[in-house]
Amino acid sequence: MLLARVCVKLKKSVLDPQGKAVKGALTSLGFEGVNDVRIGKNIELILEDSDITEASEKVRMMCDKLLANPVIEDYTFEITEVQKR
Amino acid sequence: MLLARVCVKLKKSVLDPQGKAVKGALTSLGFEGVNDVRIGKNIELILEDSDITEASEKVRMMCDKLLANPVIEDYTFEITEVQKR
Amino acid sequence: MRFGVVVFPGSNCDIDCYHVVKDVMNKEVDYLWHKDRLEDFNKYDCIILPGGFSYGDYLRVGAIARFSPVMEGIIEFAERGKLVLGICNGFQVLLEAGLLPGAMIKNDSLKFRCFYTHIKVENARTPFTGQCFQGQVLRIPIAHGDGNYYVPDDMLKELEENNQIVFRYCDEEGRAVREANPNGSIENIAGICNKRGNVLGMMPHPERCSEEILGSSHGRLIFESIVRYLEGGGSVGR
Amino acid sequence: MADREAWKEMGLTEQEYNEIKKALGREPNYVELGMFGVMWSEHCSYKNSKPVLKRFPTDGERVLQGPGENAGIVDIGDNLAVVMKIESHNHPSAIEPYQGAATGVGGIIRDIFTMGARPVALLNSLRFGELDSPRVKYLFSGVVSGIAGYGNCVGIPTIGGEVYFARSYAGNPLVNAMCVGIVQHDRIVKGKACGVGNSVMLVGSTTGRDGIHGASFASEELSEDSEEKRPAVQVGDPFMEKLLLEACLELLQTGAVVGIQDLGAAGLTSSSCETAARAGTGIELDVALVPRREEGMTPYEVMLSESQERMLVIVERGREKEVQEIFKRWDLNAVNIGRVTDDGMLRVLDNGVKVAEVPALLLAEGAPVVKRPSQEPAYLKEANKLDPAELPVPSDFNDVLKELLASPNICSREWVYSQYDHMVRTDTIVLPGSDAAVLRIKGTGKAIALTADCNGRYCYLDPFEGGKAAVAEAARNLVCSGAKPLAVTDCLNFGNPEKPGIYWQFEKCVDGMSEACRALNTPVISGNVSFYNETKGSAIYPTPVVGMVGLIENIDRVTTQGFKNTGDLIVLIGQ
Ligand SMILES: Nc1ncnc2c1ncn2[C@@H]1O[C@H](COP(=O)(O)OP(=O)(O)O)[C@@H](O)[C@H]1O
Repeated sequence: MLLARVCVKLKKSVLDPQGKAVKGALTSLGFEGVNDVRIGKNIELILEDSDITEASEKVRMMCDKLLANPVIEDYTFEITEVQKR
Repeated sequence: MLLARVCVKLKKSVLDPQGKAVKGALTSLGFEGVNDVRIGKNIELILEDSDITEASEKVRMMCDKLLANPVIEDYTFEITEVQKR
Repeated sequence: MRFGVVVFPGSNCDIDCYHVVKDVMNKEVDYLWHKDRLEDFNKYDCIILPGGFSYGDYLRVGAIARFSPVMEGIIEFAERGKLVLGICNGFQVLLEAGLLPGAMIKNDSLKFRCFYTHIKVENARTPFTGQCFQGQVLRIPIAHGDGNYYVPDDMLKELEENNQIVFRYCDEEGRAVREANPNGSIENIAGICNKRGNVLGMMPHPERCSEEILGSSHGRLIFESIVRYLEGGGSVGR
Repeated sequence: MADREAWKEMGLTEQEYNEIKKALGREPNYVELGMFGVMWSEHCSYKNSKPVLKRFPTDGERVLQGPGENAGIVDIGDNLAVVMKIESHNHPSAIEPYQGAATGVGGIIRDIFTMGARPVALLNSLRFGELDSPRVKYLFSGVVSGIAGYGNCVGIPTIGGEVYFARSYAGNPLVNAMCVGIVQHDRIVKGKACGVGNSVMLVGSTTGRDGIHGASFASEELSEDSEEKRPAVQVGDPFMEKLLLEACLELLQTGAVVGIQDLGAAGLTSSSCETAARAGTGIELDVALVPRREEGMTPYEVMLSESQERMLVIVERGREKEVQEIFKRWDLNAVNIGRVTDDGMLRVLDNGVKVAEVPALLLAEGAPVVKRPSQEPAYLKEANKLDPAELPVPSDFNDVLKELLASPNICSREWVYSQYDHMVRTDTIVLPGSDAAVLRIKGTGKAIALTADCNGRYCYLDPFEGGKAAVAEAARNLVCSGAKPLAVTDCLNFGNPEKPGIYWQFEKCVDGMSEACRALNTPVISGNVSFYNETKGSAIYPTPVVGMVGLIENIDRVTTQGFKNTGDLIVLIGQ
């Protein structure tokens, strides 16, 4: 079994209203020195594959097709082996 | 400057409707062997701090207070140094 | 008798609640600004946290609003046994603030849903439901994207044992069947109260159906219950 | 100094470029060219459509504001008026359906509260390809959730609209959003920069690089490389809009505001030159004072940015502090970026250094009007050959009926409108699902009915009759709800106007609509034109969407669809 962790983030130039609101909230809660907050998605997939190279190809396709929206988002991912669970 | 990456995930016992939908969509797109999908948040904070230990304490407090809801969510985070940007 | 309606940034049912209290129930009502600290508690008998999208519902529904200055006072107000009613987003804020147990996640349809539902009164002995009869079916609309109520099993048991489940989604006949559940809520839960019974959270909008011209006036029963309860000197009938 | 042929890059024609040079008496610089590029695009200047739009009847005893302002206004008595406008966001929605539709809603809401009105209702008119392609499904569900995501959050009920599916829209969906507001007569505000010396303030969101050249983008056909050329996608922040809406309405109560206008297409450029041009004044502003979201932005980028949720407010000199205080209460920015001048120029400074100086009127209204050739298209004869009398009679009418009812163009729209909050504000007394939605007006015994309609297929087969039919259908929907139709706002969606056949469709539709509007005494008080709705050279059906408001004087006289009692008489009226 493999675990793929996909991180989907808004592109840098794209406004992140959520991040802005959270930054404001942290500041008004008294946390100082918070310069920037960006909020993205974290997608964990459990795959039945065993070959990491093959799985990488597959995950990349999943991201391109469905998991990320290329117009406004970028993604990165990493794949690790896990025990069957 | 420090970059804190916080991963907020739904607890295992909580049903994840979004993850279920994504799993279904991946399968109908023809991706095989997707056993489970869970969707969480990925929160990136740029902090003006320089001391990682201190910053860890701060980020933990942010998570406990605001970033995660302990009834339904778990969190993990890691902190790295970054260039001023 | 005086009501307060909280205005968070992003509240949008504040005017609707205000309208019902003032123009339908003919009671005194003030808006309570989120930045103000609530000091003059004694002035109010019931505080309503209205629906809407406080702080855009960013991060998690109700999560940021819960830290508004006004909330400190409201928590204390609730602890003193005064009435607090959270509707929709107001319910979500009460959950985040810990005044009610559990949490809200996305509707199982993953969509915002707005339509009339039926709910069954499971506990007619709260200050908010005294004018309803046990098992009464109310026709009342919902409008939310995150109304899928969740509590861990042990807390659910506690809710049941303490009679804290006040409303469940049901069909026209009052059966809490799966098809009648609009959002995936655990056990079809549509509204709960705290142990003491003075804090109620509900996802459906009673203020949207308190006048015949709007298609249903069942929501008025909630406001009438509050008024009667307060007129009766504020004793919980249980 | 401009690069050689930079004007081309900005979407200007050689003739336009020469006009600019002549009017300025010199070469325009890069910033100036950029400003002309957006302001003289079809989207902002209506250069292809202006002469034809003049054919609409725009006057009437109830009209308080016709076309030309941010929205039109019609009187409904009791010192109250309805403010309304419809606008397209087709191209952005084709690229990013959720954000495209959401920012379309945001823009139209700002057009309404800019006039001093409280927005009370949203409608929309949508067209997609047929639902058998995954791309179309993606666009459809993305657009609907974008509209929902924005309107629901701002707390304005989305009470009506229409959705149709036809091949011609497959690559170029239509997303038209309409907003309706209520205002007291004495509270109407206009987008005018009056009073030399008054302050020009920018309020609301910060400015980023989003949507630069969005207006010129909307004035081109979608092609394979649209994806490449496309401006950074604008992301809507409905929460910010809600705060901006409340703060602006509160501000307008103070009387400190002389004029106000939202920053839509072409951002700071259009809002500043239009407010100045309307008042016959000039504006001097300094881009260095504009609060930014991104570092290193050039004056060009600041002037052209289409970041959402921003407004330009012209404030009486000396009262800037009041503005700042109100905006601070709502946790919003309000900064003084310039002042009204008497020289008719739009002067842009960067930290005090002049970077652009052009006549505001020239920029706002000087685009040379283009008279396009118009010719009846060849397809019409072929398409109208069909003689319905020759169609075979179906053997089983029950089957046909079932098939019709199951068609995506006829079946229930509940999937769509149940995602919209259509009850917030507790005024919706006839919910979606009927002919027109009806809103009560609290504090009066009145109600208004609203609808948006168009049948693109009719317009394709006969643009004149189709245009007439769109107006007539809207009016019938209102009348069936018990309302007297009052006024129209329209969104004219067509293909490439440089093609004579398309231009002919456009003219005929407008003529047909005009005739119907005259007959029904429903003047056109506002509207929007969207050309270049084509993919790979093939145009959409001509789709002139009609938004109409009607008045119900006595709220007890509202009628709804559906039979009421057994034994009631059923009567068929009409021909
Ligand atoms: N895009 C939409 N947004 C909101 N409501 C819609 C939309 N499309 C259709 N509706 C609503 O669904 C109902 C049926 O629409 P439609 O089939 O166009 O009706 P009609 O043929 O009577 O004009 C109407 O109440 C209409 O307002």
